Amino acid sequence: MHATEAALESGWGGGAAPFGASWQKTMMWIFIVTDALLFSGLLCGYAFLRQAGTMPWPKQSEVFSIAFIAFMTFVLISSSVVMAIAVTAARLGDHKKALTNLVLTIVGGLTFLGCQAYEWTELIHEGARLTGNPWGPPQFGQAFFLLTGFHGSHVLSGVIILIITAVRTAMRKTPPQGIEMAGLYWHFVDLVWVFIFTLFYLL
Amino acid sequence: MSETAAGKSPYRVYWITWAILLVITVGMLMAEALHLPRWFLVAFLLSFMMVKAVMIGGNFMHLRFEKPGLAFMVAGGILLTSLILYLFIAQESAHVLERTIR
Amino acid sequence: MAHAEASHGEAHAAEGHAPQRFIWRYVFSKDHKVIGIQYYVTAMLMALVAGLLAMLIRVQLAWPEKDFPFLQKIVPAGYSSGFMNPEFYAMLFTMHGTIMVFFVLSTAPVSGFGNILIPLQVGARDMAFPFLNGLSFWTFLVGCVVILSSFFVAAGAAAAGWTSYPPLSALPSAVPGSNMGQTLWIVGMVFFIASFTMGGLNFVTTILNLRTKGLAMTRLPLTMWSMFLVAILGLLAFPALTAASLMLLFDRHLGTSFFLPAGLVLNNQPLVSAAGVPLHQGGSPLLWQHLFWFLGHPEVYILMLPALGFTSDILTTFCRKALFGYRAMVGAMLAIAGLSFVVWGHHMFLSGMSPYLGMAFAVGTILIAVPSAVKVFNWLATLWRSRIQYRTPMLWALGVVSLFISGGLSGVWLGQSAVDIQLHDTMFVVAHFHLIMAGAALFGVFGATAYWFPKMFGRLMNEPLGKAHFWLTFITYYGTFFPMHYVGITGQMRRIYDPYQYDFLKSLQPINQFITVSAILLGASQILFFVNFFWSAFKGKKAEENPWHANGLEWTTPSPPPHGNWPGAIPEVHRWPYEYSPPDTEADHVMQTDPPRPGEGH
Amino acid sequence: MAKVEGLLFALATVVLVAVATFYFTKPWLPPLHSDRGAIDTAIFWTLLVTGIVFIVTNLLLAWFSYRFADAPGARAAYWHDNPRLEWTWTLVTAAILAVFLFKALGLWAKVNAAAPDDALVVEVTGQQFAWNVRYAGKDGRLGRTDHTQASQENPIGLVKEDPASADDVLLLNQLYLPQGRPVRVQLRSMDVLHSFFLPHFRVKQDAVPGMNTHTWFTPTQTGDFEIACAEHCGLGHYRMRGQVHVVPAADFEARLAEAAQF
Ligand code: HEA
Ligand code: HEA
Ligand code: CUA
Ligand SMILES: [Cu+2]
Repeated sequence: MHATEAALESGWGGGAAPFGASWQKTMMWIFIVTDALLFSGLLCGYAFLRQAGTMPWPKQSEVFSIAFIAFMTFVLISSSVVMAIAVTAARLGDHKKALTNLVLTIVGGLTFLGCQAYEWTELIHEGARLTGNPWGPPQFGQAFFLLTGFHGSHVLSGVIILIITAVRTAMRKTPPQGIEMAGLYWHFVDLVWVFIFTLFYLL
Repeated sequence: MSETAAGKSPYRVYWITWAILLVITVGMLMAEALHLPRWFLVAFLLSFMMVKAVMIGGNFMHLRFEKPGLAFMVAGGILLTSLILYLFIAQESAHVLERTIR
Repeated sequence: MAHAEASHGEAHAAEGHAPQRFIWRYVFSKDHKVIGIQYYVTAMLMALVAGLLAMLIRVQLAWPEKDFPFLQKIVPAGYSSGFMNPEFYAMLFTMHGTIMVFFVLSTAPVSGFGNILIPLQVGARDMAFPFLNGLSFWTFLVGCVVILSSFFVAAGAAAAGWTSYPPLSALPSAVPGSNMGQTLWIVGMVFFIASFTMGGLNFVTTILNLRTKGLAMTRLPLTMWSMFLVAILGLLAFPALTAASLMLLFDRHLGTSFFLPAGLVLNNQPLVSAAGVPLHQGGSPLLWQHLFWFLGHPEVYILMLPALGFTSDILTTFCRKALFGYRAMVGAMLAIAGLSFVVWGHHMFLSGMSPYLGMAFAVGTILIAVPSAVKVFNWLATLWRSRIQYRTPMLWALGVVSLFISGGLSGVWLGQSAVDIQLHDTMFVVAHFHLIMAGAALFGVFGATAYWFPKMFGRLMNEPLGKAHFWLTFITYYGTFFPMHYVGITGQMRRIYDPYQYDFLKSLQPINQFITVSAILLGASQILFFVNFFWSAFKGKKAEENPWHANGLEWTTPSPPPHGNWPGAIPEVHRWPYEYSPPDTEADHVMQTDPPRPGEGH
Repeated sequence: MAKVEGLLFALATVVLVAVATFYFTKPWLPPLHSDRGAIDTAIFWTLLVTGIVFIVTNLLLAWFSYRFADAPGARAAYWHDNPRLEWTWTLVTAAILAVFLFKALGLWAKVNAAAPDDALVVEVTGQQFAWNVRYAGKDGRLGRTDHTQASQENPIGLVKEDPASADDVLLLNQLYLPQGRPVRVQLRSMDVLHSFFLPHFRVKQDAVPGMNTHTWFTPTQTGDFEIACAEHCGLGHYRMRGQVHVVPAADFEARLAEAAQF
């Protein structure tokens, strides 16, 4: 069986990490896959209902302040950059830089959540409800609250994870891989936003 | 890692990515404002959405620097499953719309 | 990272498995074997509940016109003046199906045996992340409690079928069980999914990263392949149901319209607000069906694949013969797992889905029979010119082959969309899935239990009792579910509280009574299993390290394996696990860990 | 001992095959009364082929389990690969299934083809737990419905003001059909999912709230048959029963008018 021999050579032969990643990191990646599919399921439901609807879908730019959403996007992307810097700094042993950038990431996350809270309040003020809204089919409001709410809850849990990581980093208890894993999750949350931003706010 | 080996700051790649992401985002917003034909807008936005995803996944999440197998596993798992969901379910909405009682 | 990896196994042995107090060792354990047994026993108790529900279903289908005052004494809520209430019947099949599918037959083989076997068969000290593993069990237990508690809430348990199709499941007033019971169903399912996801993460990572040296993927026992695939199926498919469950919860409690269209009228009352505005608008019941079955069909293979894996391992051991076509077997499993994502629409041929889409799904459905056929033929070829030792596990494995054929062939009927017009939602479907899912998968679990009992409890199960249990179950199983084909072709619908309301079904009562008698015998036969299980666990004959003379890694360590699984170093692997009766050796089996023989191929 | 147990398993399997096959030769399908005979033919061929596969595989299982039971001094063969054999049985199975698939898709296309233009149109609206049957009447047009007008007396919310609704014929749980004329059944549901099932006509189609679904067929013989609901729709699902009356085409109008009197 030369397939076996090839496998034994390649890292798939046992006693090694076939993806070149520790089990912790492999597990994190697989978790990201399933969690991404959860959003995929929600987005699929949104796409279905939007396309099957008989009422015209509202023009997003008339409902949302797209500039404000763009700002939120900016905040999230920037927080991802500082997160990536923190991860690399931790790996290079630059402890102080890692910690500073972690804190910056948390600030970014909190800013994003603040913006989202503001956005929600505004829209609810203008009459958006889960059951209906002034602009179009009820599915518009439903999808909005479900998608952004679910994403927001991910941001929130990300911030909590980051705070824990930061505190432990300050106490020098987090190994570089710990920061890397928190980082993976954070970037994932950012990645999801890219999709929601395009598919819900722009399309 | 490779970046340091080249003698540049190891953080450079993140800032470059950041800049590209921002440019793309601004580009997407402008396309939105330009009243382009719908099909073009959709294609444009979706393509650049994917570009952004690749930038984040590759550079921030380091998939570019991992073994290709990992990237295939992650991207394949998410994209294939989502594609099935989309092609078989979301596209079925056309049929449902046609049959909807108005 | 890399060095953490290498020391991982040893670190586990030292830190995770030092002797601990009883409660940490057996209750909040992080040891995969203990967690596996916890899962298994919980699933057994759930099976008892769901099995009893099945008995009530059967009694009702046989004698709907008779009153049963003693049943009323046992379940006062379900009966009035000795007759079953129709809504109670709906709760029975809903809860029977839900518990059996998710809390019994996804749990016992996957979470139960998966946990027990993965580290033992891949040569690891424990699962990758023992804490997550423990957490997964406790999450599962909460799910069990939630789903069972729904029997005791006002208006009773969920009653919309295990598929929970809205609007029935979304409108609290559509059926009594659609009240609190349905909410608990959703919550219970979310706990289950969370638990299964945690388990799945552990399964995949452990099999990928913690295999011992020399254990290439191409040398994994088929049980491990099945666990690997099952975990992947779960991780990819369950999120769709989670998403759908969230939407259903929103529809039920927050007034959204994900699955609820405009124009609903319930009990001649239009569902409109006081101001005359429709309460719901723009949703689609079909969306739920798609999202549910997107999970639902991979889910049925989650039940099936482990049994296919067990069967291959057991057959070879007791045939003393190498597995025929290992690569084809793995390929078939991969094909089944892959195709299972593009067939779900066969549950929806008549749902109002586009007929073109129906065609696409019919193609996938018929295709999936090809790899299934490969499995059957390879098993038969394994039996050919073997040397069969009739121990209890072997009997169960033969039972799996038999039931997989019987149940699978009726799938080929249903997969032809036009034939499905007559058979959809009749007892024919019930016959199909009880033979293949309830039957083959359950037999696989029974076989695995008898086979790996030494690794669970260090003892052997009682053979005469085990064989008696097999024969009674095998005969009554066919007696119960084979005649359902006939009943179904005649047209008896499923989920019918009283079939004999219909003239064209009146003649079926004697057959239904036969089925019921057989089902009760079937249920009663399970007492043998419970007795055998608990008696053997405590009093059974002590087992040696390798009582069946099998080849796998799990047989190279004492029964039961100590904490940390191998007293010494983890052995290295040199070949596949099916090296039985090779011509160049005296013994009729060569352990996976035996050093390579001169000139050996694998 | 192993021989005895092997024999036992073999016998049990043979008995299973014999009994199962015997009962499958009986005519279980309810007698056919529509033009959908092709479904019966498909069922027949499926039964035949899967039946042969069932018999052959089971008999092999029985034979092997007896023939190769352990005996003193026996040793199993070392034989675990034969690509030619494996490809053969895979491709043969695939070929058989491909034929099935081809046939099945053709039949499916036929059943789902558009109804002929001269088809009689009947609207059937499912409701917990009854079938509301409606004919267009002389003007050939079904009146508008509006669910907000639904009530005890007007379960489907027929809009009385619509001129087209004046001559609509409404029946409850009774469906009259002319013999030999294609009928297009338009399905709707007021509340939850139902499934319109005519066992004697090989007809089944879900009724989905918010959606129009339909199916068409031609009744071929006169007589009275049952309508069943095949989709779980609540506690009265089991008694959501109706009747189809297939009457000679010439009598159809009269019988319908007579039934509408009630
Ligand atoms: C373990 C679970 C399991 C498995 C493995 C299968 C396997 C298959 N199932 Fe089944 N199915 C269910 C569980 C399962 N099913 C359940 C639970 C339901 C009902 C859900 C509900 O509504 O409540 C259902 C319902 C169901 C339907 C919908 C029926 C309806 O509601 O109208 C269909 C339709 O296509 C179908 C098809 C198939 C097919 C083609 C296979 C194939 O994979 C089978 C393949 C196997 C073989 C074919 C046998 C071996 C092969 C040979 C011996 C070779 C030669 C064969 C030929 C040449 C024909 N199944
Ligand atoms: C995998 C699961 C499974 C299993 C094992 C069973 C087992 C049985 N089922 Fe069930 N059944 C379903 C899954 C299952 N069922 C589903 C999904 C439905 C559809 C529900 C719906 O329509 O919504 C259904 C519906 C259903 C109906 C149709 C109801 C209707 O539509 O009106 C009937 C009727 O006869 C029935 C009968 C039985 C009987 C007599 C058994 C007997 O086999 C029961 C005897 C008891 C056992 C065999 C249990 C034995 C096991 C142990 C005691 C211990 C085992 C230990 C471990 C597993 C660790 N079942
Ligand atoms: Cu209507 Cu069942
Ligand atoms: Cu299926």
